[in-house]
Amino acid sequence: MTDPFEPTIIGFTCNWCSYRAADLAGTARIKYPPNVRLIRLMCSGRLDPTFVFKALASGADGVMITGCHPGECHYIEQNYKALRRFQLMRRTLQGFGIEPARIRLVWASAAEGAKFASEVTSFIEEVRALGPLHWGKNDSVPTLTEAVIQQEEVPA
Amino acid sequence: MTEKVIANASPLDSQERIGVYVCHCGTNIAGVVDVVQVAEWAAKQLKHRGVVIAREYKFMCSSLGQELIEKDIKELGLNRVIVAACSPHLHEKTFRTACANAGLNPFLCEMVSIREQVSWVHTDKAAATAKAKAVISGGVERVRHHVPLEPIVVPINPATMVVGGGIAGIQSALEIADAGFHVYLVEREPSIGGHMAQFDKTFPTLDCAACILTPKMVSVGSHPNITLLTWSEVEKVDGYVGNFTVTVRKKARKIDEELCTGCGICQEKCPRKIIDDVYEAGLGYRKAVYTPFPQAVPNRPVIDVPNCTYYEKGTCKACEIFCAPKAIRFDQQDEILTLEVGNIILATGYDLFDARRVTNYGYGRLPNVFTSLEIERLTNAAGPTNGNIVLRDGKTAPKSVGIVHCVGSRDRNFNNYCSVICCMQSLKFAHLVHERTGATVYNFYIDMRTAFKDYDEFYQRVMEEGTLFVRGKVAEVTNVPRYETEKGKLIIQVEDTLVGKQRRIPVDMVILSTGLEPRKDSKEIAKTFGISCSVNGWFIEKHPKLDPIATMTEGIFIAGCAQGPKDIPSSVAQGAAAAARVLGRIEQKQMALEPVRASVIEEKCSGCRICNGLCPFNAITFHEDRMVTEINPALCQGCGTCVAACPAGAITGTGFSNDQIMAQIEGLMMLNVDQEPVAA
Amino acid sequence: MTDVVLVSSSRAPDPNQIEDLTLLEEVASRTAGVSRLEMCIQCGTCGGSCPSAADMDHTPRRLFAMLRAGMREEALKSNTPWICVSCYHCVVRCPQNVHIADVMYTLKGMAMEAHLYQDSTAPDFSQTFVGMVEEYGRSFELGLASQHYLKHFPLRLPSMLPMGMGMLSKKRMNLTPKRIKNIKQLKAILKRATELEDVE
Amino acid sequence: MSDYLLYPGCSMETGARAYYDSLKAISEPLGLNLKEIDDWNCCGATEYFGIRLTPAYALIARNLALAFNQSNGTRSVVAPCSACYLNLEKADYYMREQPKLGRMVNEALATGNLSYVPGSLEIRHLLDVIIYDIGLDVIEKNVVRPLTGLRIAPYLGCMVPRPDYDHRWSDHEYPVELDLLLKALGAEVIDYPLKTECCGGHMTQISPETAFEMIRRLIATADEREADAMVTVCPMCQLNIDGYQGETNRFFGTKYHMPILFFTQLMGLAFGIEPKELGFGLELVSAKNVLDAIGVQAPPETPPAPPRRPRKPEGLPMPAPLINENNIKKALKKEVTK
Repeated sequence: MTDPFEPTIIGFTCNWCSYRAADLAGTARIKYPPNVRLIRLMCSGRLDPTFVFKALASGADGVMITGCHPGECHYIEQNYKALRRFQLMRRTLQGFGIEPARIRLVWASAAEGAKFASEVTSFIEEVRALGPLHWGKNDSVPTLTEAVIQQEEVPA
Repeated sequence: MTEKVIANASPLDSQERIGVYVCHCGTNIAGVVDVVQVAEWAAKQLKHRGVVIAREYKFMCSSLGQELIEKDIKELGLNRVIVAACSPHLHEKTFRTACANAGLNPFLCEMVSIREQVSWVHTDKAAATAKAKAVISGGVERVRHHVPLEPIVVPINPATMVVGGGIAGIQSALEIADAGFHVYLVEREPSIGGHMAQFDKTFPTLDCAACILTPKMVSVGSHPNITLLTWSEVEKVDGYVGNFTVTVRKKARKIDEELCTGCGICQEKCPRKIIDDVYEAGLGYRKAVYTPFPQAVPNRPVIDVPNCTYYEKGTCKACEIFCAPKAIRFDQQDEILTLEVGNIILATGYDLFDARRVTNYGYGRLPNVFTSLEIERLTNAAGPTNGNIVLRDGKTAPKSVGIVHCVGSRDRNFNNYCSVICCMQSLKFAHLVHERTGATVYNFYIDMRTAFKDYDEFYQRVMEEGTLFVRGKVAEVTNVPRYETEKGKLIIQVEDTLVGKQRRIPVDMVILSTGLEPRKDSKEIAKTFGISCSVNGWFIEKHPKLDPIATMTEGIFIAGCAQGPKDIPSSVAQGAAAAARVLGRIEQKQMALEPVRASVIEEKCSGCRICNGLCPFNAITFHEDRMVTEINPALCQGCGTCVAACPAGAITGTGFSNDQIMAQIEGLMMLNVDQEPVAA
Repeated sequence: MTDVVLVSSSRAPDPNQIEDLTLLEEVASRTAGVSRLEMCIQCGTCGGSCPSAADMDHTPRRLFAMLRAGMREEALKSNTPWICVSCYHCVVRCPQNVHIADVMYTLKGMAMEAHLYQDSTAPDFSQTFVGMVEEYGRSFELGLASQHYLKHFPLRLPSMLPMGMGMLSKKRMNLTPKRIKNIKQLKAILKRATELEDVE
Repeated sequence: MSDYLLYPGCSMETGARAYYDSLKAISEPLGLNLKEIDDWNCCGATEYFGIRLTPAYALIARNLALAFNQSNGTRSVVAPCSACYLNLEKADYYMREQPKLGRMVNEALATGNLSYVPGSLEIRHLLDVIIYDIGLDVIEKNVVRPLTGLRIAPYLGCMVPRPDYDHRWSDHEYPVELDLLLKALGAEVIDYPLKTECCGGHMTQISPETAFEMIRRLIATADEREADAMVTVCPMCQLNIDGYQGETNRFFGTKYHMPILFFTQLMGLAFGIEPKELGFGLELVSAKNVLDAIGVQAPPETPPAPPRRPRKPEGLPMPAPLINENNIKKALKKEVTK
């Protein structure tokens, strides 16, 4: 028998909110699947879209981008830039013929360890459902409407 | 030796010699992650990536653990260190210091978290161990691209600015001034004192607010180290920690403060009477030329231009005619001051919730519904009624009074937070009303919150005095009677939740214990000073528990209600704490800043200016002459947004460079580790 | 050494009532929109606001507490939902934005299912009303009022007569119900809706 | 000419004929073009929700679906009846808030070859449209017979300003829209604190005693404040206070005579339209006194304006009300310019 598909997720966290949320999830011993591997940035605003493509191209099946809640960014408003870039990346991915759902943006304050864990878990399940990403060789392009709906799901 | 190690440190010359240190953290990590296997794996599989030694140890953060690392650096000539243990937020400093002790540049040490992010959140040991390996491999790849960094050292200007002259600001200013350093205290109103100056008694001890506040105000006014700037507002803040340049607008008082003796004749003679909705909370009157209250500091009046007859009609000048020292200056203009300070303390306080928004409580519609601040003025001996608690008619004393808690607080229709002070304030009113009028007093509460020293004792005392407590959020206050007994009264309709029945309680006077709100303009203030606000508008502290005084912006501290609702003791404590932090800085004369900064490689900069608009800290300037952008390292806070935005890749972010992140991604994906299946 | 008097509880608690902790969820899931029932802080704003609270056996607040405690029978027996006049005072004042009025509708439905209401007046009225709507697509005061009063307030009928006659003579009531054109369509839609709800 | 889809609701054809007649009469001068939804059905009032949820919403949604199909251009559905207004708006809102409900309702509608996408129509109450779309200035222009000297208690009842899912009203408890309208007609509007209290609704059928007490409070307060009449925007309120006033009097042994009219009837009067065209005479508690009051054209006397600043202010000053005519009128100006 073959092992079930275990997706690998690269997660980008900001130093002030979401990384601390991840720490809190740990301190509170909240469990989530081990499929996610985190990278710490100072701010979600530091997220260069190429990081995301690099991660997917290097074999990651999904990328999770996390930052402070809008209005609570420790650099005042840089997480809004992350939000804009996120929208852009989804469209770009679609151009590549990759499901935009393979990247997710999550706002998590330093107090939201539980939220962080549950978002990770649900994202892993979502990516698991999408199946392994074979960068470039992907032909299952989602319909525009689906994409639009997903766009609308982005937390404001 | 030390020098040698440093010399080897740059990735350009020779190749990396990396030490990997895996911590057991007792069983915290070792209980889930097979640390021994991980260490062996790292030594073997990452050898070709420059790992010369990999160790595991019970407690890496212990002095023994640290010595282990220091020893290896010296003996094996390590020029990179990876510590796989807890969160860098816990021990990064510890291990960086250890490296520094061994003569290795501290920024060549990287921590990866295998506790908070592995052993504590995962149960499957094999998977957790595999992830630990991936995380370490990521760290190793990253650290290969680290370069030695020197902390940025900036001098600290000993002068300090305190914004807001309420009790918190006053406390901060006095602490610093008494320590012998100069303070600029900026206050928007004509006098310092803030809300506390409006109060009569203070809970739980009931000492008179004026009696304890006035002396402090006086010493601020007379202190040689304090420059008091009332009737003034901060317009612009440039610079960075240690070297701020603050632009302050000193609004025209229309009075020559030097000549004025504060005799008060001008106020006496001014024919124009205006409702004073600041100091007297709309209950009393002041003149068009006024000092808000007798103990005002400075004791200098201001002319309220929009309401002054002279500015309206061009005639009157009553004040000028009677002013002996000839201190009236109708043509006086605003002054713009530029002040150099090293640190700034924000103590801008709060606004009172506008009770008219709760239309079912009838404030603004039913005359005998009052707000807490109005009652403070009514109970105050210096207030509009000389301390007589009377109905809106100005004479009748109430026989029964209902005090409503949580007005505008703990309510999703208004503010969903607890305003902290209302329970105690309501108990205080209950006591004062009972004492001064002998009226029957009701308190309507959802939950009684009397958490601090001597507070619950005060609650007990008010109970003994016979105040009646009803557990239930008041549903409405109406003047429409249903029964004879209700005629001519205000009826408080509420469910007595402990009885489980609706009650209608007729009273003469209703007191709304109105909650606290952020200043209407708190978001603009935050923008001016480059700090962040919660969604509600309270200033965000650096850490909710471990650093409620500093902000994310170096050199800007917060105190008092600007950070969140709090009572007088807490405000004073926070004011003093902020002062202590500033004094610490001043004593050191200079401070080191994390060298996580963005910088522009001029050759690469195309002058496209895309980055120019992105920086909220104004660290980016464009040089028209050379058509290139420059980043001021001391202003830069290191968020990296511009780095990510530069299409030419001309901006580098030290500590978080593209190379480092890209390498870490490859590492996490185990791309450089053959023989090892990408396990998850 | 003082005497210790042991007080024994009069009646052992009924296990069925304590166990039923699914009740709150059930009510929430059967309510239109997002009920936020679990957010109630028991402040009593609803009970204080209610214009007909005097005639309720439990205030809404207490009723919600009973739902939390899983006291299914007491809760569904309560006359509170039936006395609710849907004036939405509690809804707009609730500091937790609980959809109180809609929860009351849910409780009516559950009470009817479980046949737990004590007074049949209200359920009957709703049934009759809905029956007519389902039959004609329109409501029909005269038929409704007369049927209903005949059944529940026969003694009040005479004194109500003048009003009835007044309404009739002023042509403010129809003698015959009016039926919509496409009643078939409506019936089909309602039938389907009912089936869908039953599978849920 | 602004076009709207009209959802009259059952009572407009029977109990509240006066409302419908007067509405038709004033539509023309107001330039209000109302197109009745063809083959609309009952909204289920407050009765259906308690029986079965999905059918209740399907019943309402059928009307929305029909309206959408028949709407040529306009997106606005106008309901003169409070309960109808609330139900239509509620269905639209909850189908949005809870997609599951939306799906089930649409599945049911499908059997009748209908469907409705929540949010595609905007549900408005007649008063809202008249105030915010037509505007007070247009109304003032039409007034030829100001209701001078007529003391009116403005009564909205509960379901218009609450829960107000789309925030269309100045306040949940003390909205000023009706007051402004009546003032524009020249009437003297009394301060009526019970303006959004409940009339008892269907309690007249379920627990008459409860209902009578609620009706009594309303009439008693209006009477105590010397109102010549109450004015309402809701057929149910009118029915309860008019139809059951006699029974309430009997029940409490009181002798109140408090006519209650629809705001459209008073608009018609002020516009100079003949009373019988406006359904006067259909009320059980005669409103003759109202007509008499208008018949006798007392010259409009303007009350002496109080001195701007009293020499010696008496008592303690009061804060200005938060929602006052001025800032509401400003809001209205904006609406108009928009």
